Amino acid sequence: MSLWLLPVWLLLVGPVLGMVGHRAAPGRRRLVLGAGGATALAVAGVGSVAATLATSTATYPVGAGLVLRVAAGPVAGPVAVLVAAIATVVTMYAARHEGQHEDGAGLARLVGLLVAFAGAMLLVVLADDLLTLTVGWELVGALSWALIGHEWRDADAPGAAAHAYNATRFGGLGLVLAAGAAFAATGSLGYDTLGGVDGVALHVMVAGVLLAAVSKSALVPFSPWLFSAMAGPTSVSALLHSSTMVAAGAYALIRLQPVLDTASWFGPVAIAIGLVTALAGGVVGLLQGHAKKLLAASTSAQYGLMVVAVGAGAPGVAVLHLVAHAVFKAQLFLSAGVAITAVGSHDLARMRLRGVLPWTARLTLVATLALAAVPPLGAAFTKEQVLAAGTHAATWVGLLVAVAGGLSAAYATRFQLLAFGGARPDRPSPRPLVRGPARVELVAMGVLAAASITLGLLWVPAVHEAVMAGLGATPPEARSWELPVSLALVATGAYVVWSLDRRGRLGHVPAGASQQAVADWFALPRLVRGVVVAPTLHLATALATVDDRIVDAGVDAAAGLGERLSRVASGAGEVTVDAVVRGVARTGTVLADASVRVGERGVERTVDGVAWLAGRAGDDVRRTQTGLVHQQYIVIAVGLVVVLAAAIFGR
Amino acid sequence: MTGLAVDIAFWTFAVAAAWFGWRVFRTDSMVRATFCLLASFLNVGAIMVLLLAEYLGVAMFFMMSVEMVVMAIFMVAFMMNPAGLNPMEMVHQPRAAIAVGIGAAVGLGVVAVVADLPPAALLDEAGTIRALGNELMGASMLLMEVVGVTLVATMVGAVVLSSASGRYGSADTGSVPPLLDPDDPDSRPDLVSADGEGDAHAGHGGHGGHGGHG
Amino acid sequence: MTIVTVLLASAVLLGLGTWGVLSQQSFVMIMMGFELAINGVMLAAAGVWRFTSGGEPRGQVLVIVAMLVMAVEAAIGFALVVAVYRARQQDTTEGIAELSR
Amino acid sequence: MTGELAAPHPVLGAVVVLGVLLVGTAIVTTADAVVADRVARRGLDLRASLVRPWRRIALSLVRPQPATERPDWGLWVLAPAAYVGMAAMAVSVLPLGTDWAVADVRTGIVVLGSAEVLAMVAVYLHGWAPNSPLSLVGAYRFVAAGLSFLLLSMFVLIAAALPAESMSLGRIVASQQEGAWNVLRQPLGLPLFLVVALSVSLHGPLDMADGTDLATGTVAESSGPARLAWEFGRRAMLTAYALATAVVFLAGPAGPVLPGWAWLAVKTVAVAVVLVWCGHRLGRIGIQRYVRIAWTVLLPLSFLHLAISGVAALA
Repeated sequence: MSLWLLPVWLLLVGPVLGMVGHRAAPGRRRLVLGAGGATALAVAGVGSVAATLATSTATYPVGAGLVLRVAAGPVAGPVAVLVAAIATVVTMYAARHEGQHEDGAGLARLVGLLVAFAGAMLLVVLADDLLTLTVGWELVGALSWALIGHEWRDADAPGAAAHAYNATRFGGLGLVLAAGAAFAATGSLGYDTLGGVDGVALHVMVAGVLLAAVSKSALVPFSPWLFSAMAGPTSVSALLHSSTMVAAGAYALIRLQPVLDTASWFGPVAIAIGLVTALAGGVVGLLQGHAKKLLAASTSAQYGLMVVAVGAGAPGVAVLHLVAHAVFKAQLFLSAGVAITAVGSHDLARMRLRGVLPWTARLTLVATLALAAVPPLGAAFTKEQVLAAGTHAATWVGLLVAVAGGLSAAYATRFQLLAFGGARPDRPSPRPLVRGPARVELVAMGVLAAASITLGLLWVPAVHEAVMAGLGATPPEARSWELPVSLALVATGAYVVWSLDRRGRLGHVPAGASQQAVADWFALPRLVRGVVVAPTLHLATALATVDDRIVDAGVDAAAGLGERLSRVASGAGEVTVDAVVRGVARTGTVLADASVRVGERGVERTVDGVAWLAGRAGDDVRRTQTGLVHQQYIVIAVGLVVVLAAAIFGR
Repeated sequence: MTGLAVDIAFWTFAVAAAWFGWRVFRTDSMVRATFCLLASFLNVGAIMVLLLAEYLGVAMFFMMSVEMVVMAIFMVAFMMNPAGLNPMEMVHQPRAAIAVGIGAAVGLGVVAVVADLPPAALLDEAGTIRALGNELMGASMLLMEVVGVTLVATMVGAVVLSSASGRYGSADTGSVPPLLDPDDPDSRPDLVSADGEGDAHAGHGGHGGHGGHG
Repeated sequence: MTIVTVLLASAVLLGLGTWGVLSQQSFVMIMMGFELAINGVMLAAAGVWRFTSGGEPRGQVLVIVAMLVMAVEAAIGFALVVAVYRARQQDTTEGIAELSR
Repeated sequence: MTGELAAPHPVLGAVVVLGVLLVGTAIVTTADAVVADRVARRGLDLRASLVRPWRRIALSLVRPQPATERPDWGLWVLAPAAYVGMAAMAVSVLPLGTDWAVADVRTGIVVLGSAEVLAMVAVYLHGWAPNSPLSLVGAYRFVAAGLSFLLLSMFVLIAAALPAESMSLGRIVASQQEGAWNVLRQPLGLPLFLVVALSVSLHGPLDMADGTDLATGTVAESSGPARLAWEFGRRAMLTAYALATAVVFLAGPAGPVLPGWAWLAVKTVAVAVVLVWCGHRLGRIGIQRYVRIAWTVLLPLSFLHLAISGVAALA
């Protein structure tokens, strides 16, 4: 039972911090919140370590045959530790960094939400059945909405939060679908029984999980929501992109890979999505002028690489890359936050802060080298492993992964040079410093940089073999050409950008409209707006119009048509009847004349009557649209009787 | 209790429940109408006790009494003539309503008479409450959790819908005070302009007038 | 007291409630009609549980769910009545006819 | 339908309930007069204290009832009857001796709760019926108070039912005899329940319906026998809730040497005297403060009480 305490503890402490935190004196608020939040998360981290060592599990029956389960297994345990650790560092940073304008008034809410958010993510990580996963998934989504919309007074933050929430929520439906399919097939939702799913249910389940993961991990075509998520505070981005939220998608694929792989199409589709995202994200990162959006594009690209590894059948490699990426990406966002606060702008063109923020620049260099996958950092090792796994699937996959690595080296260099490069004579000098980094912020970055360096131990064969064995995976066999090719591409990417910069031609702001569109995810948002959002709205408007005009008009027209028909018919009747009359009159019988007169009247009356009836019916049908509730109740009551009667007698 | 006593009690309660249910809509006093409904509930609760659903019956007493007291307050607040001092007829489509009502009762009655409901009496007449408790805290736990969440959502929804002010200001913005004379459109006190900005000089009386009903 | 008599009593209550809902103009009175109808439903559920379920406790749970429905109906109903009255000074169904053609 | 305790014949049971209420009312009336004189240090003439209330009752019997403008006579008559009836309903589910109760139903505490709620209805009707503003204010005030203390009462009673593992009051007494009395086992419960008892029986500082600040509220227009009937109802309700307090928290009929009913009587009278003393000794409290305190202090306290009792019952 105790394993439940890990997520529940954070989910409880978070709201408490959020509610009581603002009562601390303004001078001590940051200290109290930072210490409180970081302590709560550190406790969860220690608990995760203990749970991982004991590989503890827990269940909670909710009735109706459903059992919620959590387990700190070989993959879940380490990732849980990672989540708690990164969240601890980020919360420390957040309590010092955020809320400069409002003097920390909303800070309690932010820290509380961050802590609870980490708790929800722990639930996702530790989940051992699809229902627990779904619960955690939705909690993560809902809390991410609150976090991204934290600065709700900004005009665009609520809309951006809604965009992120709707995009991931839509994918979340896939998870519900998957859970439904699994439950229908096996009567259970536990991960251990998913292997028994087959047939249509299997395909539905795999498609559902894939949809959910793709949306959460911001892979193509869902990537743009990650740009909207940039409306949130920097520390939120740091947590969101590194070990939570975005990680949830890739993590779900990793955990469920053995099951997903039983669908033959899963591997190729995952590799395709991953590669497209990795390459496209690289290009976007090369063109973005917004500091955080550049990093967001790189996040998508890196998760694309992880999904490639999962698709290639190497989830263990994906876990390693997830860990390495979490460490350096969290640090990059923290650095970006410091830089943005320093110049008071997101614009990379206004930075070049090495002279002003020397320590931040040095620490960031570690993270950018990791992002560029330069040995001997751990991130380089994990990227090489992804490459090896990709080659295992197909040589061209490995080559494309290497190209994506080159791109990431290029945009990593670009970020480092633009944000923390030295000032250039031909560039506008940095704006006056708004605020330099506080000691806590530097410590947070330093801790993460140290972690990145420590991960370099993975290059030692004994270490990475032990780690892979611990994760229950076998490292893919590397071919001899991979490392040289990959390093050459990395070097090329970095060199191209560096030389462009030396010549002062590094395009920090995309020049043309087409470049701008590419930087904005290849105009994908516009495409989505054009292909999904606008048609939906149009359809709704059209349906309303149909209701207003056509249905109503139909009734009107029916009445009018009836009238006109009646006129024509009676005219026709007159003509024919007259002809008959004349014919009969020629015979000169008075009797016939009289009888025809009767017939004429009858026909006319019938036609008139039908027309009158049609008109009245049209009017009467319209009269039911009174908008009065009590009259509609009668319709409902009668309808209920009809339905019940059908249910009773229709069997 | 013997079978005959139970039968007598059942018919008494059933007739009383129906009679009070009928009086709800036929009495002029709104307070009486409310408490007629309560009486109907109490009689149904008594029938439930006879049906050995003892907990449900007593819970009906408890819950419905609270609800009807609240209902009475709303009746007095929203209905003209709450005490029934004047004869009043606030009905529409009376004949259709009677027809549908009788139709529903007769239809369901026919179903009750002709339906073939296989009898299966209670196995453990003494343990109904314990069985209910075990069910609620055991197999139906999920259901009860849903019930709890639903009630929380209801509370939030009711407060949001009915609260007079929100984060973005007063919910009264744009609303208009009632006519003092229902037939005279000019009798509206302190007309609030369409954009929600009340007349600064005469705006106080308008809000005070919300409590009354034309 | 048999299943048939209990169901007949509940049918009468439900019919009375339906009549009230359909004939009353005031929102609050309409809510009272709904409550009377749910009252009948609860009686029917209790009767069916008593005579045909063999003691299956979920029959009683159904009654509790009906009580929940009633509580939600009352709370949200009153809130809507207050909201409509605040916006329109209307407390009868004739007062809101936005959905008319 | 009934629990474990023996039940007398229904007719005898009704007589017993009525007897308990009448005797209790007499004791409460006397205690009220004595305590009032003691608190006021008025002469300290015990004989005068004992006689005065009865003289007032005799006078009341011959006083006429004034008519208000178009009152709701039916409800006006019904209200005191219903109020007394609820006191009787509460007494009937309480054990009155070591091994018997008039009706030891399995849902005892829910019946107690229902009695409270229906008493609230009765008080509301009593304030509504005379068609008089002060009465109506009293009625509305009591509804506001009632909605506040009902939850409190239910939580306290549920907490008492936890160690007994039953909602039957007979079982609640038995569980106190097996373990400790609830006043020790659930120390928060007794003060909370005394608040409920004072509120529902319209006594002392928590008398929201019949306060003298409203020219005695719902009884503002009552006089003569009608007033007497209502006063009887209030004291009967006080008796019933003193009895309930003795049963739920002081193990009711449990005790050495003396027979059960005698112990119950001693404990009930003690609780009743405490309640009456509170009525004379403590200051009145306004309805806004009452509701605020009930929702922000007492209700959370009762949550806490319930949680502690639950954990203690599990341990």
